[in-house]
Amino acid sequence: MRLYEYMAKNMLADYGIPIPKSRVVTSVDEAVETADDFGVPVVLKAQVLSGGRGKAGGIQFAETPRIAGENAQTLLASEIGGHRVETLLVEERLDIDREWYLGIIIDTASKSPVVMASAQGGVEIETVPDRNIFRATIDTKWGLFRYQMRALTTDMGISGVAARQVQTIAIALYRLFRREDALMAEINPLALCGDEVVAADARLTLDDDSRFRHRDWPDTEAFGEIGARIAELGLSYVPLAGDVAVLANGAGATMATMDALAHFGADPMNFLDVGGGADREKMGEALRLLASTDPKVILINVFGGITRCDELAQMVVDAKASGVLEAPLVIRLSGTNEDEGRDILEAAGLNAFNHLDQAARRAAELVGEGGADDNSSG
Amino acid sequence: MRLYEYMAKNMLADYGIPIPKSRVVTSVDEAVETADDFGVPVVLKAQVLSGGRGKAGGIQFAETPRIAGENAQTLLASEIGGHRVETLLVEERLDIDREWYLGIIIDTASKSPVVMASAQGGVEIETVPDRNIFRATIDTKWGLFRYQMRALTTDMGISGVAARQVQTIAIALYRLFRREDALMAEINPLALCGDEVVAADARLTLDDDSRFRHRDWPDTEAFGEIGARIAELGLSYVPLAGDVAVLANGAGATMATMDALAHFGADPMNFLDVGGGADREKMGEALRLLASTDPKVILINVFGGITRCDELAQMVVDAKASGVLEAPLVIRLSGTNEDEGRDILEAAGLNAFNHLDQAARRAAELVGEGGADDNSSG
Amino acid sequence: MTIRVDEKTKVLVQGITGHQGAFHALRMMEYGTRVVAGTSPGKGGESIDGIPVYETVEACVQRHGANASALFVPAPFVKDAAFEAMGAGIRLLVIVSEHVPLHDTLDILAYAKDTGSYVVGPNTFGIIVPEQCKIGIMPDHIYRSGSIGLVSRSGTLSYEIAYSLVEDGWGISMAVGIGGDAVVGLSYIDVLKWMEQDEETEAITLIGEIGGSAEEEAAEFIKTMRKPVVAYVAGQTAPEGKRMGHAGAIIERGRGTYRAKCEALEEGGAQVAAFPWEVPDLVRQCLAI
Amino acid sequence: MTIRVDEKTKVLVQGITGHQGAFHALRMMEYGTRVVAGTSPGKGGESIDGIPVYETVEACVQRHGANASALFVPAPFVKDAAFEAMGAGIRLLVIVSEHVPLHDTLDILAYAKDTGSYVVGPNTFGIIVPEQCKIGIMPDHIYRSGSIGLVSRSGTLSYEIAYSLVEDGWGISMAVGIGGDAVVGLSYIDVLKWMEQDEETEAITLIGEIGGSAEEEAAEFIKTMRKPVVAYVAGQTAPEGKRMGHAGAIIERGRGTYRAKCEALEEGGAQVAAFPWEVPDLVRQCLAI
Repeated sequence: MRLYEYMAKNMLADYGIPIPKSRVVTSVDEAVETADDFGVPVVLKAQVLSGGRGKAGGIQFAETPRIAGENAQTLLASEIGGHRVETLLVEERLDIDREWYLGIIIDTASKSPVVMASAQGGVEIETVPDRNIFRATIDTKWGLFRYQMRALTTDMGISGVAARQVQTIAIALYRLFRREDALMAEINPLALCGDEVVAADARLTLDDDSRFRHRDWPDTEAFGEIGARIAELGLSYVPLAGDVAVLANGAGATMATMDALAHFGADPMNFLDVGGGADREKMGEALRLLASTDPKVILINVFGGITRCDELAQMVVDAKASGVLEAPLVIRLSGTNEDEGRDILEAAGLNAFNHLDQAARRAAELVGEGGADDNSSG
Repeated sequence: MRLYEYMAKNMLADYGIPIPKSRVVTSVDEAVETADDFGVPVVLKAQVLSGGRGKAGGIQFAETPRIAGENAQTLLASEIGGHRVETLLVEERLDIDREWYLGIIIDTASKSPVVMASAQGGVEIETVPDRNIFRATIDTKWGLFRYQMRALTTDMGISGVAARQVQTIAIALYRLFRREDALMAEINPLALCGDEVVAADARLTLDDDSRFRHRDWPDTEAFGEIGARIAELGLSYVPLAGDVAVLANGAGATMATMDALAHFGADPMNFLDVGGGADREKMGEALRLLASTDPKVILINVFGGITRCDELAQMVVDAKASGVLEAPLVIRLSGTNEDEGRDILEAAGLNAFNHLDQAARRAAELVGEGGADDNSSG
Repeated sequence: MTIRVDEKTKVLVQGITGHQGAFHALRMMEYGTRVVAGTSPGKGGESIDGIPVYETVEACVQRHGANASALFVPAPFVKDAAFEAMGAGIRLLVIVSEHVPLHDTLDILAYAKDTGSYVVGPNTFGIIVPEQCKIGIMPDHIYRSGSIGLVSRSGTLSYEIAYSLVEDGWGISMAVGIGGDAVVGLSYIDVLKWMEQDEETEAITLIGEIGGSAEEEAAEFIKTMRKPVVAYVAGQTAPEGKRMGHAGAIIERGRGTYRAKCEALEEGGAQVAAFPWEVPDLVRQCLAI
Repeated sequence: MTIRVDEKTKVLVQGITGHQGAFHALRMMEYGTRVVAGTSPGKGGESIDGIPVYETVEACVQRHGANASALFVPAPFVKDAAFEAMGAGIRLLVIVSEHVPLHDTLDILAYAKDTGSYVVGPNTFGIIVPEQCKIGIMPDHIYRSGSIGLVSRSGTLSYEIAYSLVEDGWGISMAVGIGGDAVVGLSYIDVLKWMEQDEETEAITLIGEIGGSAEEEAAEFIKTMRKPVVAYVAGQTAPEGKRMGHAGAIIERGRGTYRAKCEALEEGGAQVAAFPWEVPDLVRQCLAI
């Protein structure tokens, strides 16, 4: 789960990391009032999760409350990365002397968190060469030590009080990283303003799998209403831009299905991974939701492992019988209880392919044909 | 630093451990009011640090607010273990079904915290044989695991919901133990009341050396005003019941000085360990405070290591010159800059022994003689 | 202890009274695996299909000599269960459970390193040596004993490919799921090393996915291997995952994409299939040379 | 690495710009110890009496080959400094600093175990091999080289006894302060083992105190020793320390008292002096036999 900037900053503040004076607003009036209260030049920042916010015009400076109001008006009417801007963060405008980068992420190779820091902060950090990004691997048994950060701040060319502040902020950020089950924690830029070091912008991604021990977390992000309902079922759903709705079991198998579709000239419009152990009811509900997105073709690719083919077949037959599946259905069924599954489908007038390539080819053909129902016509 | 029961329980509650409903009171009126508010039978518990509080009458039950007032009157006028009772904890009276013991302490041999638990809780825990006390050693790298506590609750014969509660409480207690730098954390009894497990009494000892990272801690206990002022100097002072005030450097040397005094028939009335690196000013101030306790004899035993004999000698000469040292002074001086120290003392009309046995013998003689000033007379 | 399991391996099932645990404990027994005991806090003393249930792993080790564990406990309890197993001396853990918090996995793997334990998973379908022993949840009837080693991050995709290999007349010497999570214990390399030595194995099929750098690291090792490797990487057309800020980009530095993985594997000397159904043919070609 | 230090040991002083650090770094150099470098955060680049000061231990190791460290940093920073030293490969740490939080000491010792490091202290006066090398704060002029090994929890008391031994004509092969805190790294036993093997040492003086069980544990080891041990335990008449609740009583179970320690040491075969001034005579008796 990615947090909005204002949520991320609040969490940083909870761990003692200095953040700019700020307020969250959702209307033009609030923006004007806030700028007036602060009594200093402010910056208005659109609260959206997509990257490249700055380049998309999502950050506006305002010298006066009046200009803050104008900017708020523009921002609140805009879309960034396909998301409507509904919330703004109004902050005092910082007088920044230097900008650094500070991030913590899991290095999957060493299976350890790693701190990364650079003297070249700001939005262009990804173009900074590796030799100018300093790293310290953290042993989770012991945590991040100040001496490790001392080496990093020395490498970064920071000294004195600022160096100690950066070290302290990194240690606090690592505490947050562990206690809040973060997957990624990033302060960019970490700004030196006079003699104070402040988190001018921050990104946090938290581990949804740890939600059971963080009852205070905000709700997860979800892809619209359908995504939210599928997430409630514990399944995984991603909307895309093509024509074929894909239901498969397992992330690898889902990707292979998409690859096969593309090979035969069709694109998925969304996909639903029912994973290893979903029960029939859940899968049926998910299939109904998928059908409600109005696809040209529905492609079901299930290799029965834990998921049994007969259960899957019965689920499809029930859904079909309920009349919600209007788009043509292409089914591929193999593995556990394959024969039983095939019998159930046939009894209901449906049939299934044995191999993925056959099914993907047929789905692509159906898109080209404009979507006559393969099963009911066959 | 030992915490009073009410402080300990508040800290337990901060870590999510259930404690009885309670309120701290310092007057009879408050006790009556609290009993009235609670509307149930209560228990009044004298807040003192000495052990054996129950046997000394420091715990009183009251069925009604009127009886609570009477008991408060008695308790607030009493002394327990030499300490005047100034604070009471008024608690709802628990209906206890079973009493267990749960404690965490550092095992100095394995250099690890160890959880100890017994199904035989209550005040008589020290008489419980070792085989009925179950232990789990904690690896501080990983913390206390529920599976370890599961083994302990199984050994204790606890099952079901109560077992899970005891496990959860132990894990919370260990978290407190680490985060609050405890030296000892003890819940005794850990009480089963219906289907709830509650910390009916608790003891906590925190590590004074970690005070720098716990700004929220209450003030340390100190032995009266003199003890408090010496503690401010960072030196260590203990009042006793004999006649000789002892100033020495280092815990081992201080104990050896006391042993020697006892050997020659005298007892210390207090001792002051100036440790390894105290400076002249601090030691002078400490010596003046020690003199103000009105001892029969003052025995100074310093082996110069980091502490230099000349500095010590000058300190004594200065203190003597200021007129505050009324009691006869016996000095033993050896080690670093011994000759220089001896010269300084002689120039001021004082002298010093070379060996501990000589000095201790002389101090004991002076107590017998009623305290003629050895130095000014010699 | 090695990752090689056989009919002598004494398997313990942690979380044996749960829906999944009970179901798969029985499946494993039916397949011939020696499932000697199970644990389920609060249910010690019961039994599941004749398998005794205990409160602690300690008891399973002491009374039944369990030396491997399959973990089916719910995600919030996996860390505790894994530490319990390792603390009791178990040195092969197969963590089937999904949705284990990543930070818990980090701790489990750090303790595994300290204790010299092998951890397979989390989020793995397990290990199977066909016709001898399975520890996991794979549909065992699709496997036949043979000479092809199989290692995969993905469950279903590996069943799919095992099935197509068997359909094509091949057999499987051993199939190992390293787990679908971003961080897992046993790596491709650990498995490849073992298969390179294994006398039953003649060729290896490696099944990867986009994301992370595990396939790139495996590719480096494949360079040193004598036995042929056929690889398939899923996700050629998958949408880019949610990026982990700049930090993600910095740490990946271009690795993790379909193209990067395929190029690395080819450079390492593997035959790379574009689609799962191409794998059997490529295996045939490799072994024909 | 061993605890034996000599004129070749390359010593680093952590906290070298502090009052104590600077003072004792110079004393050590004057005694002949090879003090090669020091650290002091924020003061890298300075020098103290010609000793170069660095920001990090890493630099001291890489540029000067430091292989032992004396820690003089204030108590709140000892944990960080000790981890830094061990992380940089230093395997002998002498922690002179007092008032180190006990939980920090636990962590330091756990990391020392993981890395195979020797930690002397905290709250130690250090190690001295008279006329060769000292790492610590002892008043070195009182020692003379000779055949008596000396190990103590207490600083001043050990100086006192070393002084009385030297005054009586004996010399010291090595004196080691294990530290005055409740939990310390190097134990009496570690030192006794070493002295039992050391060719220079003919007899050993062990100086203890009431509290804890270190002397009782040492007594068990003394049973196995060939060389004579003379012990003195301070605190015969000391007031009982503040008791650590029932937990303290349960874990001590009667150990820790003056009587328990003396009895254990006598049973172990040590000669026990009732007062410090009796030690030289007892040493003479032991070596005369």
